This record gives sequence, structure tokens and C-alpha cells, in this order.
Amino acid sequence: MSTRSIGQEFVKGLWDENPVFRQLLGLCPTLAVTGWVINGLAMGLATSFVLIFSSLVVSSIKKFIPSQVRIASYIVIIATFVTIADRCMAAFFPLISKNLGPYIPLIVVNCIILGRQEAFSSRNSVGRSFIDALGMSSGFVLALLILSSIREVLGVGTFLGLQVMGTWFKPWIIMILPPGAFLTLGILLGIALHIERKTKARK
Amino acid sequence: MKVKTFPHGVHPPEFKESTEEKAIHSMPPPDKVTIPLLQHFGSPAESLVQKGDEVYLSQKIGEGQTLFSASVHSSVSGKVLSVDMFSHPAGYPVPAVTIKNDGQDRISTEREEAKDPFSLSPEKIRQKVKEAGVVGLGGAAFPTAVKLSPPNDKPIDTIIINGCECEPLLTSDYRLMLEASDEILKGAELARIATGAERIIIGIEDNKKKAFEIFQEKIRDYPGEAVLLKTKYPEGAEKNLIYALLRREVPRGGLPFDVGIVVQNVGTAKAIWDAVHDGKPLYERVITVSGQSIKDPNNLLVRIGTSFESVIEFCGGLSEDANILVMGGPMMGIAQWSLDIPVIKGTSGILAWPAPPPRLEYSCIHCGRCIEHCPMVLVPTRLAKYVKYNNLTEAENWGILDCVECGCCQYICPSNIPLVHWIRLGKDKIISLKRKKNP
Amino acid sequence: MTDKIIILQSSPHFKDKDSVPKIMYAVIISLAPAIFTSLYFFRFKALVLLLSCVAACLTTEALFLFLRRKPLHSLLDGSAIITGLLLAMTLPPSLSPELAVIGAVVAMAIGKQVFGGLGNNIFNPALVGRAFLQTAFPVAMTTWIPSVMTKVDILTYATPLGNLKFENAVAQGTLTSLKDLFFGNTGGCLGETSALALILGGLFLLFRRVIDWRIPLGIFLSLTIFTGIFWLANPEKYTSPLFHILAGGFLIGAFFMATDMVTSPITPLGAWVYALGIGLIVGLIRFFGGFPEGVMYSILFMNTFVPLLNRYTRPRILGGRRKG
Amino acid sequence: MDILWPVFTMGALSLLFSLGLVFAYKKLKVYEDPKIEQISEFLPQANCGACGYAGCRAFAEAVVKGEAATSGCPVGGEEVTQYIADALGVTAEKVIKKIAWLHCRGTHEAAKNRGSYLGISTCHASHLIGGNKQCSFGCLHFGDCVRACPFDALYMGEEGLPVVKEDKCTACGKCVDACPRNLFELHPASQEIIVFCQSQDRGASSRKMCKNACIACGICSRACPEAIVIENNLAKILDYKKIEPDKIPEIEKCPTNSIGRIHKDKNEG
Amino acid sequence: MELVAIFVSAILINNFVLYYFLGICPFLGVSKKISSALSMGLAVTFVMTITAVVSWAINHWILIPHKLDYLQIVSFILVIASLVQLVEMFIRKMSPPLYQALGIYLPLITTNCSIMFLALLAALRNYSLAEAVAFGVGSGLGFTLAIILMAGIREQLDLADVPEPLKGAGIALIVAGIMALAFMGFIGMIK
Repeated sequence: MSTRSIGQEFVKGLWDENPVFRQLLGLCPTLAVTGWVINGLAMGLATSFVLIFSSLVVSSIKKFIPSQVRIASYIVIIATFVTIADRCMAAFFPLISKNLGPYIPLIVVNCIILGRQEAFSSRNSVGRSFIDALGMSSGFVLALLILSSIREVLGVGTFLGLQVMGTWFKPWIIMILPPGAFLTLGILLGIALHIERKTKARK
Repeated sequence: MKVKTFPHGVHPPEFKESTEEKAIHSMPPPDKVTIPLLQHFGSPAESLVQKGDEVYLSQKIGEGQTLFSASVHSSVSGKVLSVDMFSHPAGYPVPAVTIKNDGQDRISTEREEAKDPFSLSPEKIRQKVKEAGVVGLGGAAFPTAVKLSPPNDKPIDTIIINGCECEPLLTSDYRLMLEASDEILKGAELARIATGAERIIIGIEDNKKKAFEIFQEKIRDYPGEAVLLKTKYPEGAEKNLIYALLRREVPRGGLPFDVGIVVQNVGTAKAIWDAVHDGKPLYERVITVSGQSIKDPNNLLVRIGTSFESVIEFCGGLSEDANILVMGGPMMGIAQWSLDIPVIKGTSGILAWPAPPPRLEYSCIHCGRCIEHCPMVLVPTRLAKYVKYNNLTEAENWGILDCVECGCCQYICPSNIPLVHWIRLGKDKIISLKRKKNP
Repeated sequence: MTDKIIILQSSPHFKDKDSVPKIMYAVIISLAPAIFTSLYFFRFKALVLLLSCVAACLTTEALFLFLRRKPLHSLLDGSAIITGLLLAMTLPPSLSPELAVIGAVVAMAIGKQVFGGLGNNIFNPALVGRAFLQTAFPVAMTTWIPSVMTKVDILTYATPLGNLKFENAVAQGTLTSLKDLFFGNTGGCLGETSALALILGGLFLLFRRVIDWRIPLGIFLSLTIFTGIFWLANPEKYTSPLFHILAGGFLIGAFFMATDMVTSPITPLGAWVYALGIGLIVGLIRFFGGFPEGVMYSILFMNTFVPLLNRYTRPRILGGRRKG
Repeated sequence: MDILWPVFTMGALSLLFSLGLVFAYKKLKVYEDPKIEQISEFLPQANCGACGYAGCRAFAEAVVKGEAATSGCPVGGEEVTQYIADALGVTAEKVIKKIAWLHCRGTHEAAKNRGSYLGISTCHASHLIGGNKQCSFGCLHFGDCVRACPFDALYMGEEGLPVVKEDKCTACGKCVDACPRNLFELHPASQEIIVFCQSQDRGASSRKMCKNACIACGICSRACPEAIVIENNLAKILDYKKIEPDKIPEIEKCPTNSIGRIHKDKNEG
Repeated sequence: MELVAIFVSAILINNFVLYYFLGICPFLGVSKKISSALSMGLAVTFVMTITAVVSWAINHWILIPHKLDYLQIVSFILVIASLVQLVEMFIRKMSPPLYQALGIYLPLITTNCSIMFLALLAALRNYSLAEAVAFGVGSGLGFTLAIILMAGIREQLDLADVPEPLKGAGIALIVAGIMALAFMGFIGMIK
């Protein structure tokens, strides 16, 4: 059982246990959809939706699931919510849904979600799981936002479609292509680790 | 004339001019000798004398206990001053016997001469060699009696006499070949009889043409031949020499026995003859004293146990600029820090020169030159890196234990990485780990 | 003796004279002919690009060395200058210097320093910079101008290979002449136009034994065989191997980029595999790929194989399998 | 009808695959003692190897099999020993808290150098070519032990010698293995007096090389003849327990400070 | 020809790791040693091939005839999860050292998005059975190629002075970025 306070339970997802920067989870969508801020945001929200709801369900029925088939059961639960999210996106935001393509169904295999069910929701109360899922989601959305902002601003000179760089700026097209994604995330991870080590050393 | 050689290797400047024309000079025995009881590859000999004992020249003062051990003999006659720990050229203290020379050179009565040594049985030859404490005089000081006793399942067909002397600066073997060619050949013949081999091959580098011509002439009386080899370092390394002469490869981790060969240095061959014919134990050897900082470079016959200080003194002393003192050759010799070190059986030379200022070390740029020049065909840069980053398992997989520390890689490395030092470190770590696992 | 400074070191006590800076400066000297021809053909534009790339490389290297508290002497080993020169020589002359500086910073930072500096990088730094620029600014990187010797008054111009690929030059008969390719009177990157200058530099490096002869030879062989087969099969559609060797960045790649010691295999067999692979992929990209030129990509691609090649082509140790 | 099809499909699929899994589970099961997992989780997870096994998990396996003693983990101390003993249902063996101490006082100032050492900056590398210090037995000052310590219990002091932080030392023995000259030894935490020298050179020559070397004068052994002897030109504590507390001042009269109380330095400053 | 195009394109051009960013977790996690990278790659290839067949069968024989394509996600993930578990049990029984080496990453094949993506993409592009298999094997080999290259590079980087904060995932991602750049040379080779 976790011994943290509710507040800590939420905050840890933002930095200490940030799924992307600290735990290296969910990197596939992080890299794939962050060429544009709007896509990153949509992906983050969709993932949050699935994470929060499946955490709620898993933590409330955890007693009824036999341990041998727990992973399979979690996946079925997650898959159900992903299907809902996928259908909703297609219905209400057809353009974004088209942009994200098969990456929305892939939320089902996002390690963050399954990881949280296995590591947290299956061992904690409904309320705690909800807060934890909320924190993790925020952390994930935050990471996606940072990455997609960098890539969109450098790659096309816009932010959420608005021109932010002057006309002198020649966009670095590489940033919205696969290599740019890898390089940016690699450097960001390095910076994150550097900050972490600095703060630790100060303690 | 076609010369034989092996692949890879380097060719450092030779600097042999200063001593190659100087005949071997006998150095008078010093006032005091310090004879370490460990002068060979293996475990130390057990002391047979005590403080205050009177000893004769060539009297046995240390008895080899195990198979890989050799007896030690007094190189002067006189009184034992102490039996104590003393600095060894390898840098650590070992038990040693210090004897005050009475100047008489009274010879021990134990010495027995053999009238007709060639008719002796192999067993007898080996026993006499062991009794005389003969070890390999090339530098590694492997007990010769062991080398002359091949296991029964490994028939020996060839004795190789190593007259390469590929180390720069050294000329002691060359002079010995010129001045004692008969003894060398007779010693080789004894070794041939002892091992049951069919022939003798003498390998000589082509910068020693004079010696080659002598041997080509004289070897006609024996079953064998003299072969000219390319002047290249390390032509005299056992495994490379065998490959160069016979194109046989000693298996990794194996010995020349495995391919039916025994290799003896020219000095060792002479020592075998002396031991069997005269019953003379190994108490003196020829060394080269040379280098820029030695005032009067020379080839000397020196008693074992003479301190470096007296040897250098005899050669006119050390000039002011000397700051590196090496026992052995410049490629594989051991740097010394003090002159208070005795000459031992493995000392082939005493060299001193002003070392150039240290050069900057760069990181490895993967130029591959160390691989191109490694005579064992290893990948020295990788080995050094594995040791540096503490991955000993991989280092072993890449063959670190096959390294002979010849120094070619470090000689050629443009980045000045102490490759040999790293590899030695790795080998030592691996061996001590192994020893710990199965003591 | 004991009162003097005594050197304690492990054997060997002799040392060959060659050193890393000497090797690096030999490479710089070998680049001189190509630098002069580029200055001759592109004048001021070439000068600005060369200077800005070298300056940016040196600054980036210095910054990293400072931040990582490493000795600054490695700044002067010449490797950063080489990266700057090589990068500049693979840029189109019309490129604006700011973009070249971005490329140089990327080359040094991401291509070299993040791996730990000289000797540790996996990819050729200059090519990383070049590939970054190519992908980031595809339009600027494929806009060519004629050399000052060409008396054509147009703003854009096709490289010989671009001409070959997109204009169907073989059928049209508008292929650049081999003579122009040889002396360098064509459009193209700064340093790749004159085959003569590059061959001179390459021969110097071979003579000085700085580069492994297997690599240029292997690349030549494999490209010649590959393009030769197609040429013999259908000379109407494909050009001769000689054209492919002289055109584009092939020579600079084969002599100066692929042979970079740090990023090429250390074993002889590995070098052969690596070189043959590069030649083959160059041919594949030139014939079937979307780009007119593929030297840069093929070298980078084969760079990724180098660690594996180093591992699996290590030479057989004297004595063969270990006993026991 | 519409709703039945999906339910049926998914049901059938699930059934099929669960049957497959159940079958595989039965056929391909690998048994493992749950105690291994339980013990392994409680171990310090430093994977230091002080127990002699390849990491904490390997130790746990060995303990469960009965190959290793319950007190085999020197790092974990009594707590872990108790836990393992409880888990296995046996009585715990007693562990004595030990601390590693350096047996050398060859500081920068006291021990002379042989020359200028050009080589790899580790003790082991230096030792291979005889060492950079004149004394062939003493500390080489490159700090192999500090790098080897997994618990940050060692640091290089200003005098050039490694210093042990007693509260952090777990007696894992890493420094003992790392020192090429075997200068570290584990002593019970209660032991107050040790010999700070390992030089077997004769007194006269060792004195020349290092001011703080034991010169085998015998003052200490005369104070406590049954506990301290001189062997190989070196004082040696045979049995610490036999040293009577009132003899300590006499032992501390050592002219080179090469035997004495461990905590003397600490108390003074 | 079509099959070859699908196959080659899946290996080199639209490489799952370097182009679609799929399977990044195992790509970073299991690429520290060449031997385990190879087994991981082969395990993924194996699972991918089977998945391609089974998901094609489910899609074409069950889901499409009954217009249940909205059940794709759930049914595919079910298939994959069970398959992976079978493979895991199999390896554990057959080769414990291999099981130790792959450690926790074997279960992660389940959540390896590349396999799910493969099933979905094959369904989306309406591949025939043969095409689906070619796509599955090609993608698996593409993943294997990428992870082995990465493992080779990382083994060499173990002997390099990489800045401390970049060690591990950071430098691996940067290498992946440059690899992606290098693989871009093949663009346009197959339309």
C-alpha cells in the first residue's frame, strides 16, 4: 500500500515518476504524434481518458480477477475504453482522428496504462487509483506538450497552427519527421536526467 | 637470399652500432653479490645457507622445490652476510642471499665434468641441466630442464635455436654467437639428444649476417640448418619464430611442445653445454650495457648478483641526463628506479637513456594500426577498452590471455594509449580472479 | 640515480613518431587541392562557407570540452577542423552561411560530442551534419548554382546526377561531359566538383598510409560492378561506371568520408564488407531511389553496421581455437 | 440478434485461447520455491557479491537450498539474518559487526616516491610495475578501494590515504579485494588497536622509505608479549582480546606510530 | 513483385522502429547486448508472423462477414496477448537462460505496439493472406535489424565516454535518430 499523501500521489506523476521522462514508458505515441501540438494534445487527452477510466474499473473489480488472467483481463478492459475513445474521436473530431490514424487504437498497448494497472490500481483503493491515474495522465500530457511544442515551433514555425516565428526563420523540416522526433526526445531525456542529478546532488 | 618472417610486427630503430663490434668483456666479480632466490618463472627456491656460512663459487645455495623452479648457485666464494628480503628487478621484494666476496673464487668440489657428453642419456642430461639451475636466458627465465622434458605423448622433431635478438640496443646474443658458436652448437646438440628431436634449426635475423655465415658453415657437422630471418620485432618471440621458420601455429594457451618443437635461446644453449660438459652451474651471463646515457657501452660477462651500480660503474658510469633505466630490452624490459638491483639470470641488458618528455594521450581513433601490427593477431585497442570499462569476460573472449606483451601495439599507437599496461592489468585481474575461484 | 627524476612506466619504452594530430593534419593537407578548386570555381561563396563551418565546429567542440571539464588540447588535434572542412565541402555553394552553421553545430554536437568526443562517435560527424541539413532544408540544399567558369547566366542549375535522374539525360544526350566532371567545371557541392583534386588528395592519403586502401578500392569495385552490369545490359538507359565514379560526391565520399578511421571498421575483413556495402547502396540509390545522390546515406547506413562488423570480423588469433 | 454475434464471437475466442493457455500452463510449468522470491526481495539488492554469490538473487537461491549460511549477507547485518532465518524457520547465526581498516600510514609526506610514474592511474596498474612508492608494501594512493566501495564508505583523505567512514562500512570486503597490496582487513568493530604497516623490509630500509613504517623495534611486543609478536620485521597482533587496556598507553609509545588506537586521530580532531 | 515490395519496404523504408516509432520500449530495453537483442528480434518476428496469419483469419472469416469490424481492437489484442503468453511459457520451459536474458520484456511483447499495429494495418490495407504474411515477416525482420544494429552500437558505446546524463536511453534515442536519418536514403526506392 502506498504511504504517500493524496497530493504527493498526484504530483509524483508530473516529475518524480513522469511516465515519459523518468520511466521511459509510452514512448511510441510520444514520438509518433508529436509533430503537431494539436495531435499531441489530442493523443494525451485520449490516453488520459482511457487511463483514468480503466484505473477506476480495475481498482473496483480487482478482487474478482484471478491473478493468472489478470493481464488479459486488464487488456480487455482497456481495449473496450480505447474502442470507445476511437469511435468518439472519429465521430466528433474526424480530422484529428484521421491524422492520428492507427495510433489511437494503439493506446490499448500503451505501456503506461497497463503498467499503472499492474503496479498501482490492482493494489490500491478506487480513490487513490483515480488520483494516481490523474497525475500520470497529466505527466503524460505535459511531456507530449513539451515535445510537440518544440517540434512544431522548430519544424514549421507555428504553435497550434499560429505563426510564432518571424519570417526570417527557415523551418527545420527534419523536426516533424522521424529523425527529429528521436533526436529531440533523446536530448530532452538527457536534460531531464541532468536536472534530476543536480537536484539530487543538492539534497 | 630469401628471408623468412611472420606476419605483422614492427620495426623500431635498432641502435645496435654502439656495442655490436665490442667483444665480450669479463667483468671482475664485485665485493658483494646479492643473489635472489627467485630468478625464474615459477616459485622461489628454498635457501640452503644461513647467515655466516662460508660458500664456494658455484655452490648450490638455493634448492628448487617444485617442478617450475630452478636451483640457485653462488657466483663468488666468501661469507654469507644475510638471507633476507631484497628488491627484485620486477619491482617487489623476494628472499635473497647476500655474499661477501673473498676474491679467491674457490671452486666447489661438487663440480663434475663429463668426458663424453654426447653419449649421455637424455635423463642424465636433463638432470645435469636441472642441477646447474639453467633457465631460459632470453628474458622469461623458464626453467630449461622443464623445457627439455616433453610429455611422452608429444614427440619433438625440431630444436629451434633462437638467435634473433630482435630487441633494439641489445647485442649480447650476437656477440655470443660470434665468440662461442661451437659451444652453442654443442649445447643445441645436447638439447636435441635430450628431447629426441631430429634436427636443429638456428634462426638468425638478417642484420646479423656475420653470425649467420659462421653458423651456416659450422652447422654442417650437425643434423640441421641455419635460417636467415627478416629483421623485425618480435621475430624472436617463441610463437612467431616457430611460425616464421616452420609455418606451424602453437595452439592458443599451448606450448611449443604441442607442435613438436623446443625453442632455446643461444645463451641457454651455451649454458646447457657448460652445465653438462663442465658441470658449471649458471652463475654468470653475458649482458649488454648500452643506451645514450651509458658512457662506455659494452658487452659484459657478469656474475649473477652483481648490482646494477657496479656494472654501470664498470662501464664508465651514468651521464647526468639519464632518467630511464631499463633491465632487458627497450620493448619488453622493466623500468628500474634504483641502482641497488642485482643482475639476475634473466637480465639480458642494462640500458639507460634520457627519456623524451611524455606525450599527450588522445582517445582511440580506431586507426587499426595496433591490429595491423599485433604479432598474435589480437585487437589490442578493444582489449584495453574492455579492461578500462571493467568488462573482463569480454576481454577474455577477445583473447587477452594470448597477449605476449611484446609492445608492438603501444609502439605504433598514434594516440599514445598505454595499451600494454592496460592489457597487463586485465590479465592480472583475470588470473587472480581465476585463482580465487579454484585455488 | 635516486635523486633524479626517474621515469616509471610499463614496457615498451620506445615509441613510434606518428601521432593523432599528425594524422589529422595530413588529412587537412590532402584536402587542400579540393579546397583550392572550390575557391577557384565558387570564389567568395566557398570561402564564407568554409570559414563559417570550421569556426562553428571549433566553437562547438570548445564549448563541449569546457562543459565536460575535459583537457582543451583535444581542440587542437585537428579533428574539428576536418569535420568543418568536410561538411562545408558537401554543401551547395548557394547555401546561406547561417544554415551551414546550424549544420556544423549539429555535426559536432550530435554527431560527435554526445558520444564522448573524438574516437567515440559511431557516425561520421560531417555526414550527420550534412544529412541533418538535407532533411531540414531540402529546398535550400538542392538549389545549385553554376561555377564562375560556366558562362551561363541562370540562377538554378542541375548537378550532373540530378540531370541524369530527373532530366533523363542519357536519352536526351545532355549528359555532362567526362572532361568537365574530371576538372570540376560543373554544378554541385563545393568540394565534389573536381575529380582531379580529390584523386590527388586521396592518393596523398594512401601514400601517407593514413587511410585504409581497402575502403576506397572496395567502394570503387562494388560501384563499378553494379553500374557496369546495368550499363552493359542497357546502355540506352544507364550511364557508364566511369560517369558514376566521377560524378557527385562519390570520390569525396570514398576517399575522405568512408575512410574516416573512427567510423570505419578496424578489421581488414570488416573494411571489405563495409566498402562493398557502401558501393552497392550508392548504386541502388542512384538507380532506384528518390534522391539523385546516395553517397551520404550509404556511408551513414554502413556506419550503423560498423560495430557489428568489428565484432564479427575480428581476425583469427595466432594459434586458432583456444586450448582447453 | 445484433448483440448476440459479438458476444458469441468474443466468448468463443476467449474460450479458445484460455483453453490453450490452461493447457500450456499445465504442460510447461516451471517450479520455483516461493521463498527465493520472498528472501530475495528483502535483501539489500546492492548485488555487491560480498556473500560470494553472483548477486542477491543467487544468494537467495543458495540460502533456500541450504548452501549458504543465513548470516551469509554481511551487508544486511542482523536484520537480514533474522529475516532469512524466520523465512526458513531456523535459528539465526550470530553476526559480529566488522569494519574494514587500512593497514598503512604512508601518507604523501611520509612515504617517498620511486620516481615519476607514467601509467594508468590505478593502484593495481602501478603495483604491476612495482608501484610508484618506494615501499613495496604500502598504499599507492590511487584509490582503487574508493572506487570499489559500493556504499560510499571510503574517500581519499587529504594526506593521500583512503579514509573509512565507520558508520557506512558494511564489511562487504570489496576494498579488501580491490587493494593490490592487501592493505585492508576486516576487524570486529570493538577492536581498537591495529598495526598500521605491512612492510616486511628490514627496519633500517623501511625507515628510509617511509617515516611511518614499522621498524620492528619491539616496544609493543614487550608491552604485551602474549598478544603482540614481531614476525618478518613487522609487529603482528596475535590475539586482540589479550591486550589489556592498561597496556595501551605503552603500546602507543611506538616511535613511528605504526601501531595504535584506530580512533586516536578522530578524537584529536 | 508486390510481395517483394511489401517485404523490402517493411524492412528498410517503413521500418517499424525508425519510421513508425513502434516497439520503442523493447528497442531501448533489450538492445544492450547483441545476443539478447537477436533473441528478442526473432521472438518478435515469430509472434508477428503468427499474428499476421491469425489476425487475418479472424478478420476475414469472423469479423468482416459479420460486420463486426469495431471488435478489431479487442479481438486482436486478445489474440496477441494469448500468443505472447504461449511463447513466453514455451521459452521458459525450453531455454531458461534465454528467459533470464529477455526478462520482463517478454510480457512486454504483448504491449509491443508494433504487433498490434501490424494486425491493424494489415486489416486497414486489406492485404491478402500472402501479403499479410510478407508484411509480418518483413516488419519482424525490420525490427530485428534495427534492434541488432542498435545493440551493436550500444555495446561499442559501453566502451565510450558518453556524457553521464545521456547514458542509456538518451544516447540510444539519438543514435536511433541518426539511424532514421540514414534509413531515409531508401525513400522512393519502392513506391
